[in-house]
Amino acid sequence: MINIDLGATAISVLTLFGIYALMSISLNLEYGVAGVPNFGQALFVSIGAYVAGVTYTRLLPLLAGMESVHPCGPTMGQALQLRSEIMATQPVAGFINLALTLVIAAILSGAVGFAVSYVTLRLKEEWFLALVLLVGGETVRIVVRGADDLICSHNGISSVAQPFYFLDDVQMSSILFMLLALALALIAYLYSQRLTHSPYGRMLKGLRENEEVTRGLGKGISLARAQIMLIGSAIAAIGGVLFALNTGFVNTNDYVVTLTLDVWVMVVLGGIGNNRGALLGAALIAIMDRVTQVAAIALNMSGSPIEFNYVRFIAFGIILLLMLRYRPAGLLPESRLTTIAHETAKRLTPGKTI
Amino acid sequence: MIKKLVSISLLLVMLSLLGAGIQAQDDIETYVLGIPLPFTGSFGSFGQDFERGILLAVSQMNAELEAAGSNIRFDTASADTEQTPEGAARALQTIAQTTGAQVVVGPLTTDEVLGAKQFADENGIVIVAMASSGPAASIPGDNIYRVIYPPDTFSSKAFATIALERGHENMVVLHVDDPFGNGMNEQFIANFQAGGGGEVASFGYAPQSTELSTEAAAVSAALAGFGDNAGFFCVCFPGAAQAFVQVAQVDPILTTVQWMGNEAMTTLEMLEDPGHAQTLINANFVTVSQSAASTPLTPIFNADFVAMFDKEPGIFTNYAFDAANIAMLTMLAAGNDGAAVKSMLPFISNHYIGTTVQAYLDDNGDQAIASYGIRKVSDDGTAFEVIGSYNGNTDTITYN
Amino acid sequence: MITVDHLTAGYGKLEILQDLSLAFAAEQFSAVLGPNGSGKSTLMKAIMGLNTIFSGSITLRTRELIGMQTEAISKLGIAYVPQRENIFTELSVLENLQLGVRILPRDQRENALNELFELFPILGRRKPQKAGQLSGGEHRMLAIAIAWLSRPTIMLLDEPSAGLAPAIATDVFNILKELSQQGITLIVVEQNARRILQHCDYAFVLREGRLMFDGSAQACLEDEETIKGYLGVH
Amino acid sequence: MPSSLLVTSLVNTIQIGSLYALMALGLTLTFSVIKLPNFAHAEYVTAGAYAALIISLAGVLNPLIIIAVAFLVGALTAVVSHLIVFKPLERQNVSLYTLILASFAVGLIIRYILFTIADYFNIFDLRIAIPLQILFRTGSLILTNLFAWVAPTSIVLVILLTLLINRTALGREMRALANNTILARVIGIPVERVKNYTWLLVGGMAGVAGALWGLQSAVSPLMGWAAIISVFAAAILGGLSSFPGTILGAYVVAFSENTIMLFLNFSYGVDLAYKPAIPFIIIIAVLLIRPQGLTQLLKRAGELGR
Repeated sequence: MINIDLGATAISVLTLFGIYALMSISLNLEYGVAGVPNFGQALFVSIGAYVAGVTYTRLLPLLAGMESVHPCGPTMGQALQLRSEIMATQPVAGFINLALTLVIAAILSGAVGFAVSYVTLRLKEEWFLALVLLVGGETVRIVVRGADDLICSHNGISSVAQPFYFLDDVQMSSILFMLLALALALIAYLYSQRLTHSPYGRMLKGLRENEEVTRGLGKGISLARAQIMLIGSAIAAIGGVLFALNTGFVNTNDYVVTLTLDVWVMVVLGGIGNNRGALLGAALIAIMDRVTQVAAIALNMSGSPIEFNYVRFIAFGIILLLMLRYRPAGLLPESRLTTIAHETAKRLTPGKTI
Repeated sequence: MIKKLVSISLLLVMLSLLGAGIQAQDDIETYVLGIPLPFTGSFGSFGQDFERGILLAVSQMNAELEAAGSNIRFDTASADTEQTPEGAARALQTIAQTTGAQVVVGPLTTDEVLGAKQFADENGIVIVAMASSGPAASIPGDNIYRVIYPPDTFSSKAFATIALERGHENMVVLHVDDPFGNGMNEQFIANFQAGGGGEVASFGYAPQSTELSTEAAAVSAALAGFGDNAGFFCVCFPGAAQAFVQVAQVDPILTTVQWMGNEAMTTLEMLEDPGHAQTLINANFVTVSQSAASTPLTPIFNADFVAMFDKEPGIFTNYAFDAANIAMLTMLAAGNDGAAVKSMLPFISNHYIGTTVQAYLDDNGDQAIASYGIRKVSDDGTAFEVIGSYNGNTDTITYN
Repeated sequence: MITVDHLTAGYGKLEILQDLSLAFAAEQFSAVLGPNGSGKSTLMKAIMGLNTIFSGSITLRTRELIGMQTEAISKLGIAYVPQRENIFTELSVLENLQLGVRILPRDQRENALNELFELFPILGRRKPQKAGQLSGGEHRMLAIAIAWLSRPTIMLLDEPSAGLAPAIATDVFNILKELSQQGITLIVVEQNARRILQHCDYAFVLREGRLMFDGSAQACLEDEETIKGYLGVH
Repeated sequence: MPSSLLVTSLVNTIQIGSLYALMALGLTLTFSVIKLPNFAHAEYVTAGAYAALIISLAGVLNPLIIIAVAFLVGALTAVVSHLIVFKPLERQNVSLYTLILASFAVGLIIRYILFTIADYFNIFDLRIAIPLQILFRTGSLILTNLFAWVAPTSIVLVILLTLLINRTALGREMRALANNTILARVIGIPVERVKNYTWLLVGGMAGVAGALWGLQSAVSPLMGWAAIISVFAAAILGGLSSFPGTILGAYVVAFSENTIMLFLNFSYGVDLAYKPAIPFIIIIAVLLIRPQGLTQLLKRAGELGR
């Protein structure tokens, strides 16, 4: 019997949209603006999640004076109880925890992104970076999976509760968390809009169109790209923190290639190079996920013999292919290159019939 | 503009789906049982099979309710966890927000159970998990009940006892490198050595492995290194187990030692290849499995399952069947209300006897009765047959 | 023979040739001249269907070429020697040549190759070598040879003498003359205007994608304004 | 590390390496001729394996027929995915990343179609059960008829493919297309036809690899997907362009996953579960340090040999 709770559904879908939006805005900056093919999105998201896994289980108890906190060991229950008490009685402590988590995640992931962008310079072909990042993400995952203490290896770490969890009213706490996700996504969106439309963003976009020029220009460009990677990775990690808080559980099995692909699909669906497109893509994926799940439930209940859960993936693949074929620029195509970018590209290729 | 687009499309979709829901008759009250399981991914076939077990339980229950003139009926809503923790959370959210389900049977693995935990706890939804046995989810006071399948602390002890009884001085363990495999391995080693056993060499294999020749070579070499009186214990999922036996059946060492294996290895597919079956017979392969502990209801369940789905139930399918029955009985008593179900479920469960054993829950909401069957391959190599039982609560083995 | 009519073409979103109209006559040796970026190479690629056409038409006799696949255009008897990347560097010289004759009927291939080695004796000696290891001059000969082997009626050559030592460039021009005498319609893009104008029959001068001059080679040579203004002094 | 283990692991290296070579050559061919890093390649392997499994369950146990059917089904899957998806996209001049994404989507679709089939017939984790015979036995070394099917079949196919590429007109045209696509079009090579043949070969070889994989292991909808990174590592060791380099790369990957992994396990206690990380590390190291792969190395060895 289908009986949809519209309010709760809207809250969950919008929360998911906010989290996805952070990821897609990040990738759009990296690939859409700077042309860096980041197929390691799951890696940067996971950095945020792992940081949340660590800080949310250790920070407050340590600050409160617990001598050693080992979340995978016997003192875990004690630490978590202490944390919960602090959060419930002193809301400020919860926010400090959240703020610190976001900052640490952003810095750590940004640093990795900055370093990675320099790897490009060493690669023979640009698309190799895609492969290095794809594979690098999996390697990190395997290493974290084997690391005993960080997030309790393959067991994962639970009770990474979202920051408003301790309010008595569940609905209120989930609304607040949704607002937090949307607010952070909005900030990221406004910031990346400003960045994209700055002369600097336009230059990068212009250069993205012409690879030979980019190579010729050397250092200045690689620094600019590295900066975009830093910002993009930081935003992805913030998305990762929220992703972890939303589930309340951090486990390496969530940060697999599929997550990266989902983010790519968001950007491609929305429109590469267009921040509004990234938002639209995130919204579509968040909605599509829910709609297909609901459709599967409805079909199942109506006694349909088809295994819709397989069909769901086949349909997803077909929709993606149709988009790539018939709307290759996405639903909201990037506006034509601005004059400045065009001029830059022209000026840099004097007399050359590209 | 985007926001508008989002909210409008959301609304449209919801409204159109709402239409489908208004067909329920007024005098009949329907309770929805959620089924969040991995239908895709490498455990997809398990998920499908479990779902069938639950559907069987629901259809039987509805028939009984109708016959008794009750106005309550059960319906199911399944969603795919995609075999990830976050996917499990999303599946649970969807089920709860789409159907108002207060109780779900599933998810499958401990990862997924923990992924769904926060949403369940916050929203008062009761998770009745049938096969998760990892210690990480043994948490008192939460909304997770792991009925039927006891934590691996018991079965690992059984395996250790058998190994010691067989006179193994040393053991080699091959285990899947996930919470289940690692947990089983660690507890097995502790129990084996506490009982006077010697050294144990363990090898983990990556969960996605489809080919285990490297692992088989390592196991064989380690066994050779231990010399006589060493035994082998495989904690493997069916696909990997097939791949392993395929290589091991011609290995000069592995074909001369005695084997034990976890429950997932005792699927009928394992015996489809006569060479594999013979290998397991020669190796004196035994398993300690909850599913073998049958009650008079077990054969009835098997027959009903075949009648409904025209295929044999899988190795764990009756756990799902029992878990679904416990969930439904509790809902009949407590109503369609998460909080009431949560408080009442241990009581109902403690008074339930199904196709496996009684489901008596401990303080963590986990199955506390550990009554296993010990099984081996029948002499003709076509089936697994029960040769004894293990009582985990008294730590005693009885052979037939 | 080839008529270009109101052609606007370029790359991606970039328009390089602007509303260009001109015609190459049959069995004539035509040169296309102009400064860097004037659209000479773009014109050749447009004929071969290798870039973006925004509007206009290109016809071979009466046949419309726009919209045809490059492979099909080459089957009509048009051979094109790009300025760079005009041989298969990873294949042997012989294999390069075998690819050149593949379009001919089976029984004529052997003959064509033998004839070729008379025209380009040096390539005969380099047969087993990897084409990427050839010297600049040999490389250019091979590129022309591959195109010639398909027995084309029209050959498009993009800067065949660029970057070669003067003596070798002379060899190249001699070969062009030889090809022209065989009755092949030649369309050659050249930087070295004075030099080519001594060999060719007809000249077109492009600048910024537009036609600035067309007339006989003689007329072009005498037109000092064109020479100085558009071609630079050589 | 015990010497018997060394021998076993080397036999495994030959066996697995030959299978990797079959798959990786196809990947290299797709990349150089079609210019596509095709992540759907994994699914041609799985499709071939399921075709083989289904006919073996239907009672056909002659390995030659099984292999032929797997070839056909793999080839069909590849050609269809080319005609329906990749060819139209190439026509539109989309970016490389769009093509990569499309190849993931194609992989997803084929994978879940196979899931649907496997679920319908309930054929998960089954082996292609041709009866096993022991052919040769000495000490710890045992060679079975499966080894005799898997390794030689792969090696023969690899040799045939190499001959086809180096000695035939079609092979010459494929290499021409790989070397310089524009010139190939310009001199009138029927590019589309050559591409169709390339896809046919690539898919067929992958399908056969799947069938052989299913002979010695178990068939599941995820088997190809699980092996794809190792296969990519092999192709990347070949610089994604050299056939001898790719074959060597396949054996290097198999050697690392078997012999080196076991050595690390026995000598330094590195858990076998880290095995999937080996191809990852190879890929990252090669791309960062020696993007040309083993090609230069092979060339130098060739020059020394002269």
